[in-house]
Amino acid sequence: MANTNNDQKKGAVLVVGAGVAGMQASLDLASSGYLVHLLDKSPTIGGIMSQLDKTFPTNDCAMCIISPKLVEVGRHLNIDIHPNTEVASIEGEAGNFAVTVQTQPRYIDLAACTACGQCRQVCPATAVNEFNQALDLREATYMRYPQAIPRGFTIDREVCIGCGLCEKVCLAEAIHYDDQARQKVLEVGSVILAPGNEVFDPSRFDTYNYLNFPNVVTSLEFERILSASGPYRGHLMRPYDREEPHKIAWLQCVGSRNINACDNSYCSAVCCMYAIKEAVIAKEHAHADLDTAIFYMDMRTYGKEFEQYYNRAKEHGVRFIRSRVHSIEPAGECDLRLSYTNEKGEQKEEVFDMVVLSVGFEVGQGTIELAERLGVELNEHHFAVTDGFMPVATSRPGIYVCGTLQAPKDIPQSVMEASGAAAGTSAMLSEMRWTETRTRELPPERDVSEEPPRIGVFVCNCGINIGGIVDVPAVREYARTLPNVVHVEDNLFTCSQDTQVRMAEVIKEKGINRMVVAACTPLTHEALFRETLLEAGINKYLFDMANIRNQDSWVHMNDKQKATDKAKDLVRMSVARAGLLKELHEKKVEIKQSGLVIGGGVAGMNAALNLARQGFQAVLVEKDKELGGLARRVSHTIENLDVQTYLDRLITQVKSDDNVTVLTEAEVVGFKGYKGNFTTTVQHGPDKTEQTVEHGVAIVATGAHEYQPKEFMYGESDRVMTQLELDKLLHERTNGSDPATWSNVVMIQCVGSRNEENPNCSRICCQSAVKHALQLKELNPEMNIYILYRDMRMYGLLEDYYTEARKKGIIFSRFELDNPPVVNRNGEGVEVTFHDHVLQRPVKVPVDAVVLSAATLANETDRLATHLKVPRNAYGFFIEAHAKLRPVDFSSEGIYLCGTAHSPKLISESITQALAAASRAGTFLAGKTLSVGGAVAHVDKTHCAACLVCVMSCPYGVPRINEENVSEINEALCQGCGVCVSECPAKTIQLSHYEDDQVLENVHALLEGVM
Amino acid sequence: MRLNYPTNIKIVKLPCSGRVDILHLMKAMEEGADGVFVAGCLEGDCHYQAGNLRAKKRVAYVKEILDKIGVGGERVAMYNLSAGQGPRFAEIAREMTEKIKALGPSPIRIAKRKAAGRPTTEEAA
Amino acid sequence: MSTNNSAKTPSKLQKIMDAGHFGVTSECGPPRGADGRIVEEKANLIGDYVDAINVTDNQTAVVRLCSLAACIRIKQMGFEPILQMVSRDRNRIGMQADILGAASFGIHNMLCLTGDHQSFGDHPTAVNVFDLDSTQLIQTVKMMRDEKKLLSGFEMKVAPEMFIGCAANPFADPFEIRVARLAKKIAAGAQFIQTQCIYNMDKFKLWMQQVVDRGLHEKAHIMAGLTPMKSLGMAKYMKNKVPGMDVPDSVIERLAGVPKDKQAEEGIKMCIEQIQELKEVEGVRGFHIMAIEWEEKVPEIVKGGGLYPRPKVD
Amino acid sequence: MIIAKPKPIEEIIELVKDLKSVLVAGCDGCVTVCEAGGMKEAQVLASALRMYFRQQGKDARVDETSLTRQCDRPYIAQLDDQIEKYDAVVSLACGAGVQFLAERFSKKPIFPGVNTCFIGVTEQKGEWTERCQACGDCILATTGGICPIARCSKRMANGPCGGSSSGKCEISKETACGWHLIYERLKELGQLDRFERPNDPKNWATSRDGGPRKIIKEVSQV
Repeated sequence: MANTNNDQKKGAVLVVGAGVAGMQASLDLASSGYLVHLLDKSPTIGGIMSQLDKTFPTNDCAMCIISPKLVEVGRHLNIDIHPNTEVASIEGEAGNFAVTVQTQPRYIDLAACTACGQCRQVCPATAVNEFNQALDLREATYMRYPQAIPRGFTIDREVCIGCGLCEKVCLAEAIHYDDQARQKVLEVGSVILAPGNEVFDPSRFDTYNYLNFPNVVTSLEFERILSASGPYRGHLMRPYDREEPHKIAWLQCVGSRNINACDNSYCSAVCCMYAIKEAVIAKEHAHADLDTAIFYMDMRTYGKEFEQYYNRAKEHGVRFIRSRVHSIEPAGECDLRLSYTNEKGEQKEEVFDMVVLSVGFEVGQGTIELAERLGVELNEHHFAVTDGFMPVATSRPGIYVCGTLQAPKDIPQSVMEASGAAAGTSAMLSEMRWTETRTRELPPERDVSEEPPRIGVFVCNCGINIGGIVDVPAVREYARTLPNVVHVEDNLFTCSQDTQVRMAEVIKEKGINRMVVAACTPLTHEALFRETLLEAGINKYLFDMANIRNQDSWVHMNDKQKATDKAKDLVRMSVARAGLLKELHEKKVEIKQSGLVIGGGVAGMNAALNLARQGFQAVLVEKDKELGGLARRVSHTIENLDVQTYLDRLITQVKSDDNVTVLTEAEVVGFKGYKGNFTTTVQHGPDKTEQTVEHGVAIVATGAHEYQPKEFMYGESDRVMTQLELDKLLHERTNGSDPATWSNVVMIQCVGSRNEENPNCSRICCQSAVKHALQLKELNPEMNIYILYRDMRMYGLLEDYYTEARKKGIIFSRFELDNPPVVNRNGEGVEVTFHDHVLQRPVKVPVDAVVLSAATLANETDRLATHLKVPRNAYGFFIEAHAKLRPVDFSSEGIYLCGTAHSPKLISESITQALAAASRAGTFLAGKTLSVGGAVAHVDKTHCAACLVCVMSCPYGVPRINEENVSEINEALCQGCGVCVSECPAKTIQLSHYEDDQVLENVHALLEGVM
Repeated sequence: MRLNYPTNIKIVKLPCSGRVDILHLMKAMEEGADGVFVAGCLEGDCHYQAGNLRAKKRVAYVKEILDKIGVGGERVAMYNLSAGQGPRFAEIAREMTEKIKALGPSPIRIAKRKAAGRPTTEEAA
Repeated sequence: MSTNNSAKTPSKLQKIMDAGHFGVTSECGPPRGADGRIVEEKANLIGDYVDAINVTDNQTAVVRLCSLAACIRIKQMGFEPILQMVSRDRNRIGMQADILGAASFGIHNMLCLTGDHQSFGDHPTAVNVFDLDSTQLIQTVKMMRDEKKLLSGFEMKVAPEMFIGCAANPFADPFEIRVARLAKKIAAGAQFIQTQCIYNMDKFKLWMQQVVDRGLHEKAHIMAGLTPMKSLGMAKYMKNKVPGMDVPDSVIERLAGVPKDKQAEEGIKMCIEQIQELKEVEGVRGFHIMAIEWEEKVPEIVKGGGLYPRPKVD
Repeated sequence: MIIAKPKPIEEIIELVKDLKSVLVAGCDGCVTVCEAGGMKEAQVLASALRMYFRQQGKDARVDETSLTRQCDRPYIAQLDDQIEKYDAVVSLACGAGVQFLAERFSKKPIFPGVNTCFIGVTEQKGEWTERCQACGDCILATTGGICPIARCSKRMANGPCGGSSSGKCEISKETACGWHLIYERLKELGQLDRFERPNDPKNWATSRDGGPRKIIKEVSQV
């Protein structure tokens, strides 16, 4: 990227693939000043996550958490969604690419389509519904799922019979049977690849009889079965007879960790967790007792708080059987017999009603071809080749990668990578920020606060969606009779572009100062109509919507009279409320263009450096004298990358960057302000010099440390050491303690992890052990190395190293928590006794070294957490805003986290997360100003009793009792939930836009109609 | 997901069930509603952390008052559902309507109509 | 106030213990009605086997025939009563008046208590007085006796002569302050101490050791409290339901090990064994046998414990 | 602060059921803070009463207001103009406020709408506990800052009694033993010597036992 001429750089970015990763990358970039082209080859965005029922480990409903993102992407002024589109070719270089894209015909004009659904209702042709994994059918004219973005239908010409019915009923005239494929060239500075993976097709395994037995389903099919919007409406049923199953088995590693029947030697990284989730959720859905059994090899619950999820599932009665099942046989009419060998070597047989194949990920053929077209190198598993120290950069400069094309991974990891890729892009193109983005020019707002309400009511027919059921003219005439109403009209489609323009004119012409639209849901259309108001110079809060479609015509279609009556009620309610609405003025607050990064390890340094490269000032605060953190003690990664060389380079870059200020021996001793405007007091240097830092964002990267074992004679014998101590020996190779001279080594896993005191899995210790075992074997191939483990958690591509280790003769022996190995003194040396689960007897080994894979524990951050008011879990790791979709944000805006302060992770993962935090922070800073206020709480201090009830009830800790001894709610911090308002015993707090009289007027207007 | 439910359900929109005030529920009943239910997010899923749990307590509180003044606490209810559960909403709407219909019109509404000299025999609306 | 706890009174109990004998007391709970003969019947069952008879004062906050009247009856039978007085039901005026009344009938022993909270009793809605607490009641009695003054400072011509006792619970929490609190009561003027019933001998001995270490056993007579177990059911009840009671599992197990019809007998046997063991514990100066609604067994226990016949003093 | 809790609504209904107009008067002082009698509670109660009357077929008037403090005359004087409109007032102030209203509006029945409970503190939102019995002669200096009168069920001056168990009072496992707390605190302060010193009988004359109390601050008077 160094040789790119800035004049040629583009301020636009292409994101290929609109799953959760692609959406996140797009949102970050579009909000931080770049025009984003978001491509997806399907007609909608959302990717595989939109098909999931619930997500682990929070059991959130996937659609509930993804749909706000869908809407945000769909509405973003600087994201152009290109559905049905693929990359054809690329030219140019980093900073300036010309990408030719090919859009397949959709046959429905998205600009005209209002998603009213009439076309679907008349469509006579059906096809397999791929969204529901072929468990049911859909029409040829379809929308992939109800919440889909872009909101518009598609015609599947493969099955369309061309009958013309849809064209006839479409009042918006959106249907174009003659639609053609189109090509266009997009000029972008960078490309982010997020095409995702496909799930493994198990029909390749004939012994699983997936194609022959209907009750053998894939895990993704099972997600759809569980989903409330799925083929069975969320009722737990098996496909064969639509009966509720009583006994379900999950078979793990289908299409993963297997080089015999397929080529996927890697671990797919997510299947253990989703199988547990599916088993637990299925139990919750079942009306009778449901027996669930998961057949697995290693239970890989290595993510943050995953182990507790696993433990809870066991308490829930989910059975975990350590065995790989090789075939599924029929039993009776439609049941399924599994034969397997248990751990004791006994042959067992069990019959299940249903079997779920936990299918893994693989890179699709289309993606492999895409990579080829783009000149991006893939590895032997077809995942993108990346640098361990820049895990989001592909082999081609200017092209970044995130999500499962990089390696198999779960949603939070994908989201982090997406932000990381955005950070890479943003650092590269920072001088082009805001050069290609669009802004909306608005006329000045008219002050209407002194005017009596003049309400305009617009009633929508929504084609025939509303008009076909509700007597719209009657509603229109009724609205005319309501108080303060000065203008009423009805429209075929109130949301159509031409109507919008005309509405703005009418508002100006008639002096309308409050608008009511009786149409569909504010969820999708409020923003649009508010914009219309703004175009007419009216404050956007002077608006209310009566939902006479979703809440009326759609749900009362069998009783037109009652639906019409209800529409009148809803309009009356809206008009009443509108009369009381007040103008609200959001204030612009400057955002300080700098960030404070706390912690100078790999994560903190990467975050600071990326912020700096994005053009912001960064102050890096490190508690030690030296930068580097825990990585100073790691010589090489498992891929044999030299960590120390990297670290030296990184430190040099950080120290020499003009935008970075490094404070060492530093501690945060004071923190105040709010997002965009923080003031932190730092004491640093040997003299504890106090310095005040003003900054717009903060990133917490306080890191972790290795647990000092109390067990296994640690500290009693110098033969017993931790993995990091072994690393040092391996690195230094000094006489007398050269590991090359050893002949027997035992490594013990899960020391200080996965036990009562610390139920978390430390994620990285399995790979540390395998890494060091391989290094020892390298030094001395004759060395006997035993790794005593509970589950080998070599997730994702790490699995290959596990395979290599076994090939090289490293012995892996499993132990149970209640029967751990024993380390004893043996003369000068030590010996280890452990139970061999293959031999089923105790084995005693005299050893030269016992290496303990000690837990990774959070660093002490009590004071910092108190200063920043950010939450931590019981084990001292910081808690992100949302485990799934906001993995680097804190719930208080403007503060982010990364690295091992979040949870244990590899260096590469820390770097990714650091970039992600920098991206989120940069996105916030790039806005330069912040709109605050609007629908937030405000205190009438004359009646405030300073009772602290608001202070105690606010979930965000916003209210405070100020110097005047009354409650004060900072509008920049208030989230507008209204909890304090409803708790205030003096009734002296109101939530703007939802003030008591506004709510009660709504209620009053409804009920006066029935009195 | 266009499922049918009775027309007598009308929705008052608030940013969070945590904004539902005891007074809102009381006033709705006082104004003559036959029943009120609060539809909050699933427990543990509150966007604002615990607004729905507060709403649940407030509903319970209002139920107690309504029982004591003879209006009947069963006329108010709390339900938890996610935004993705359209069918569940319809089910709740039907369930609540049936429950209220079985109870008949609210005594407040009957009394108000009587005082205004209007017929009081119609079924719960 | 004076710290002299050796003040001599006409109390027979005091004389017996001052003479170096083990003192023996037992108690009798008055009826929840006006039938005074019940008091007499109970006193007759135990009178010859003990040095003095405690009469409870609305025990567990349940209204009963008043302690003062019952004491007078016992006194008139020729036995020596111990007037128990709780500060829950009367203020300092009422209590001083009752003390004077008792003294006028030749009652010379008092056990000063705070009393159970009324919420346990049959009148939970009653007001409680607690004008004084047990320690202050001890102070008051001592002042009346030694300084011949009422709390108001009024000087009496004839003062009550009371051997002043109080209760101590070695098993209540926190254990570490139990001896300190005893010291405080002794500092206030307590001359004899009746302990909570003892089942956990180890803990009692630990407590007693601390008492001896501080020399408290030389300032006041410590009387070990004993209640024989009637049955396994009673033992379990005492263990689980009665506050401040410490019944070790060994006691439960021993009772559980004998047939139901032999449990009462076993209980008496255990009590006697305890007396024998406690006689050897330094500082123990007497026994307070609380055979709850089982007064007829007191003679057997006293005899079995080698405490009969009772010594005669002037 | 004074801690109160709302009276059961049925009790209030019993008081006002025969009236035609009622004013519910909250107080912005202590009872607002303890969520028993502020504007919010006044509105809730008034709404409940209106519903009660309505379904009884009565057209009664129930209004609500809240005064800055019902224990000061200028604030209650704000009702002078309105009082005639009502048959009675339900005051949600503490007992002092109720009485002060009653004194001022001697011809109007003034009913209490809350039970005044104690002088206490906010433990957490929605939880209050007693700390002071207003005995008029503070002894906290000698008891480690923890009041045995307010916090020992038997107001013992020389506790704890034999019923204390695991730091809890004999009357309830929910109640901390005040004397256990005193002991722990004295230990922390290194003042355990105080613990063994018997406290003399208390002078209760400064407390309620001395009759209704009155304080005069000479310097504040003319």
